[in-house]
Amino acid sequence: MSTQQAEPETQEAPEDPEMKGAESPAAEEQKGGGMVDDHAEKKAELEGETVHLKVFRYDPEVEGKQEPRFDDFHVPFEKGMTVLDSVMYARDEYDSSLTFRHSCRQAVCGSDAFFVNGKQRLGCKTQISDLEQPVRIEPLPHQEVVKDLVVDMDHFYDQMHTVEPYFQDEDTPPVDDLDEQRQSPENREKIKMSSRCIWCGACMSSCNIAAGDNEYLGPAAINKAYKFAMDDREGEEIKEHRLRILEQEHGVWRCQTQFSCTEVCPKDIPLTEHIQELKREAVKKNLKFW
Amino acid sequence: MAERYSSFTPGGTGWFLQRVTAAFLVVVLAFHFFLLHFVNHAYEITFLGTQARMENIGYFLTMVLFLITATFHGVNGVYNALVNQGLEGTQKKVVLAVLVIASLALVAQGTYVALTMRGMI
Amino acid sequence: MSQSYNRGLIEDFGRWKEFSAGMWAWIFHKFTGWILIGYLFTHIAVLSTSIGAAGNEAAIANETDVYTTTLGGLEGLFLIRLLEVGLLAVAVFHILNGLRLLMVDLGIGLEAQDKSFYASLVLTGAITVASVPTFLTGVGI
Amino acid sequence: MYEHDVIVVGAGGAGLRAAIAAHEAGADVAMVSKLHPVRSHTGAAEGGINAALQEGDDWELHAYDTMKGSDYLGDAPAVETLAQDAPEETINLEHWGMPFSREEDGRVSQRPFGGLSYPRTTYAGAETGHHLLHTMYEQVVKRGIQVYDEWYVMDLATTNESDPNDRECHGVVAYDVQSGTIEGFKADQGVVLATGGPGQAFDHTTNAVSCTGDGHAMAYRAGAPLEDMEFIQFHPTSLPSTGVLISEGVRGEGGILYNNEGERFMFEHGYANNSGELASRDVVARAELTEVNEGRGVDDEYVHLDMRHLGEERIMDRLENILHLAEDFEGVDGLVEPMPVKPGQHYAMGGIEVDENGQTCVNGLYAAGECACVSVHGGNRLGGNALPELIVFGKRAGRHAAGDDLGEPEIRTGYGDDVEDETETELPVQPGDAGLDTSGGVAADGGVTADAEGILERKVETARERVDTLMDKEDGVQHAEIRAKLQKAMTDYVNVFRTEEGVKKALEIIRECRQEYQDVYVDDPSKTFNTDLQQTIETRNLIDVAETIALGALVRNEFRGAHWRQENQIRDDENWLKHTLISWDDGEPSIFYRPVILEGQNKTYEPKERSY
Ligand SMILES: Cc1cc2nc3c(=O)[nH]c(=O)nc-3n(C[C@H](O)[C@H](O)[C@H](O)COP(=O)(O)OP(=O)(O)OC[C@H]3O[C@@H](n4cnc5c(N)ncnc54)[C@H](O)[C@@H]3O)c2cc1C
Ligand code: HEM
Ligand code: SF4
Ligand code: F3S
Ligand code: FES
Repeated sequence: MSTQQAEPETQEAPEDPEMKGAESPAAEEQKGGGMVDDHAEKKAELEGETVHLKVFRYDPEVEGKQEPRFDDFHVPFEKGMTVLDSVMYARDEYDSSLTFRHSCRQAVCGSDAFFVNGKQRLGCKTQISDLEQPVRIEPLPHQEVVKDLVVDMDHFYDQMHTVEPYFQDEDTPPVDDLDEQRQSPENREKIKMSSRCIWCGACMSSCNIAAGDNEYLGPAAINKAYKFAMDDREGEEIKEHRLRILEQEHGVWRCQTQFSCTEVCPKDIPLTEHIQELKREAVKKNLKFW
Repeated sequence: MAERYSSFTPGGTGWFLQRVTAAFLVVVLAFHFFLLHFVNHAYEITFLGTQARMENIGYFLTMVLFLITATFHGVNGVYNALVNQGLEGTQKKVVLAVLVIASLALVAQGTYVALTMRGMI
Repeated sequence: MSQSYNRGLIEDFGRWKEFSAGMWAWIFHKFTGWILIGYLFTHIAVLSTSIGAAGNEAAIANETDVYTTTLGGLEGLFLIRLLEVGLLAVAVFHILNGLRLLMVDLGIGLEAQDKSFYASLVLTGAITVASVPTFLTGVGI
Repeated sequence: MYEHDVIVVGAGGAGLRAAIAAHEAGADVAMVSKLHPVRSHTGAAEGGINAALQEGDDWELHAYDTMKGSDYLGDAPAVETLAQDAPEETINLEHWGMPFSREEDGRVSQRPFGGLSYPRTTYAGAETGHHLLHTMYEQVVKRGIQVYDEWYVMDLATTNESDPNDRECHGVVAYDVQSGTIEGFKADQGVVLATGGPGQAFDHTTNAVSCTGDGHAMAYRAGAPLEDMEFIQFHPTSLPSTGVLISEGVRGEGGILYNNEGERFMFEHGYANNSGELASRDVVARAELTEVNEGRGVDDEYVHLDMRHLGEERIMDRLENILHLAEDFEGVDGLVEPMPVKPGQHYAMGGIEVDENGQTCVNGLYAAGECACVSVHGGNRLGGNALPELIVFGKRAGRHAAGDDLGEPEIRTGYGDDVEDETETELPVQPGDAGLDTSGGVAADGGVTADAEGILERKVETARERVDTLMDKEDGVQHAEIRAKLQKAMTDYVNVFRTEEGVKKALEIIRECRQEYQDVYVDDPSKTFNTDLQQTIETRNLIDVAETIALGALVRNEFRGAHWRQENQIRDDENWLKHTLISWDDGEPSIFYRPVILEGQNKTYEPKERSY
């Protein structure tokens, strides 16, 4: 269980100059309703209150949105409300042009990683009551913004694809004899965490190195490779091939163990640990030839 | 992205040596600090004192090795840091060359100094 | 991609308030590493005065050779002493955090990576403070 | 215009499997999906994949269990194909690297599941669907199959002969969500719809926001009938604010349901005196709703599921993930307070009518997965039977579309001489088109154009016009309003409880929604990632699908499987051993029935009392 999600943030209301950006007309209407409270409320007292959202807005085509701004929304709080619920409410009730990706609402599709109060989080997995107000919601940093909270994920997908993310076994036995490959429960346990990745991109966005070096494979892709490299069902040769991909210049060595990825991963995957293990594997492999 | 496969420059060796030198440095650097700031105080340093220590071949060799590892560790660290920030192509080659020359010079100069201290030059 | 908005580098440094332990550790380590390598170059430069000193037996015996006087002179400066304390702090942090990183590399105690960073900071502070008397004895103003 | 041999619409489990199969059969395949493949809702499935793998188990047992579970509304050829092919397909997934849970000897684990006579549910932790989805996507990457992700398919390009059985599907029209460009995708051999469930027709569902029944609606308007749409499975324990599923495991371990008066209503109000909380899904769901309707619900909305008495140790040991779900999605700590739960729409047994090869009555138009109805689930789906359906029938559809010979199907599709027409039921309103727009499924050319490209181009034009109209309109109703109204009507009247009066009321509201939809407009003026536009189009599809669900629920006056009717609370085999089919006839739904096929390869499945 990710403790970082449950802990209330103790962050001051940001003084970002951009933040005083124009209120959207819709939000103003709301404010006219007499619900202006800029100060953070205690979670227990939220019931029946409104939540103050500050949402990043940008649209390359629409005048007035070309220059990024923050819009304020005040949405009525309900018990159990998540960040995703709150932006959906804002969209459906106040401004239908508010754009973000979302689908499953249960932390499996990985569509809705946002930058919430200064941290990469899944909107659907973050309780509003755990956050300081106003809740600042932005698109993932280090990815280009397509519109509002939607970022361009292509680079992330490219990196995922670079590590040859598919099972490779040359001598797969014929399928029709209905015999599965054997795998020990221990080995399955070893790759368990790594197999949970939902491609949300939070880790990549949080990693400073990935931000600086566009070619760095990044924690998610390395973790994906880990899943295969550590799976005993794939032979030694393929494992070596995988390590060769990982130990290229922009591979595992780029990781400077900043741990941000591990901290933000909504699936609690020990990313840094996996990357470090692969570094050791790669060194071990190379030492053999010395 | 396929062209990446051809440009293998495994960074493993550098990474590994950085750790090995670090492990070595912990010991020597602690020793160095302790000896020259706590046992002998820095302000009391004289050429005679230095010379006396350097006469000991073990100490001398340790110091030279210290110099070499520290230089490698430091320069390699700087190089990696720059590469991590996205240094590419010719620039990268130039930086590497400059760093190599600087460290060679540093080690040469340092060894020369150590030898004079030992009174061998 | 049709058009998109790249928020650029401001994001990285503008957001320093949001950095987490591991990122600070990384920044400090880098910073201290660079100071140390810088110092190593200076250090060798200073020590190079021994080349001038060597051979002049009389001066050496009187402790008036270039090497001894230079070092002594420098050590006599309060500023240099302060810088030395700073250097110690830098070195100690780099060592302690370096040990932390080595542990991380070996896969030991990764869950406690933030705690071990704070511990490095606290220890560095403690050691530095404790060493102040040693460093400041006999300083000429 | 893009051109491929086979176009697969949707990249969930069914779509991915179809694409791989078509690719292996040598076709040039492309997938077009409104979500990136790994975002598909297949990823949410937890329980497992039923397959008779072990010694002592047998596909015939699986087929029997499925038939019984379906309340004898499954078609035997389909059910038997599922049971026969599931083992091979499951093992195939294993060979593709799917991380199944393992036994000590290294074989894949299987566990018992409701309604199964043998522990044959193969699983990968509590995230079987996630692994299935990712494993297959990996194979798609490996094969280099072209994926157009975040392309929303708006329409099919189908010829418009008056008899749907003579029509032919030549491709799809899609728009690129990121840029707003509308393009035609020509399919030389076939189009496979794999667009998933229609859960968003209800306001409370375990389905994703993207489960809007687009495939259903497109096929329906192109002339392929929708089958057994009234059969919707409701899960009794979903979290009220999000619909996230709380697994049956909690009740299995001894979790108790309470109403707002603290009564253990399953017993105290006599819903299930023997099995209490562990009665079957539909019984529990109905009980919960009765409590709420009679004013004994908490906050007038839900009931409490309490597991505190199990003790922290046992909870942490067996139900830890439940604690996380309750905490993350409802803000409730299951160790110190009871969890709120209510019934939620979970699965649609019905769908686009197809045969065992996945083909609809429209030539070249296929459907697979939850959007299709072969029918294997009949009146009620057994847990763990949807995922094997994806891989078994996804594969068949893909292969057949790519030209592989799979033999003559036994199941017939479309209107034919074997169907019986609906006669009696009187409808409260005129269902179907309300002069909405020009986007019926078939090309409006009076049947003159035979050439595929021409049809496709005209469809692209229509789609562009449609989008322009929606975008240019300055004022009107917003889709969110209509959608909310529709969902509420469905949940109020076509939910777990269905009365003739209620369903009729729902049909009236659906009609209102249709009328309001004529006035719909898109507020967001941007072409870039316009989700407002996309949802507006989806809402239209939801209206069509919701209407078929309500129509089905109205005509089927019996209680079978998941479908309960107040007026006739018994299973009526004499009159109702038949599928409900609804087809879009020039914008007006027509209803007819096709008898269930109960004759299997070796035996005939005799309807028996469904008791466990
Ligand atoms: C919470 C939950 C748990 C479940 N657990 C189990 C279980 O344990 N065992 C079991 O057997 N079954 C289970 N099911 C049922 C099963 O998961 C689903 O029936 C199945 O995953 C549906 O798969 P699919 O491929 O048909 O559709 P989906 O996975 O929903 O995929 C639909 C695809 O179509 C695309 N699409 C939709 N509309 C369009 C359009 N207009 N244009 C382009 N693309 C479009 C989407 O992008 C998506 O890629 C569960 C379901 C839920 C909700
Ligand atoms: C004279 C002594 C030293 C110098 C000049 C020095 C210098 C440096 C420099 C410049 C870096 C690169 C920082 C970066 O990449 O951002 C570095 C990295 C490192 N140093 Fe040192 N260092 C010294 C001593 C030590 C010691 C004693 C340790 C002991 C543990 C140590 C451990 C490390 C480690 C582990 C790294 C790698 C960090 C990483 O990039 O992941 N260093 N050092
Ligand atoms: S590793 Fe974690 S943070 Fe990164 S993409 Fe996967 S789930 Fe998201
Ligand atoms: S944040 Fe980046 S530096 Fe490494 S530990 Fe994670 S990949
Ligand atoms: S909506 Fe799917 S992960 Fe949040």
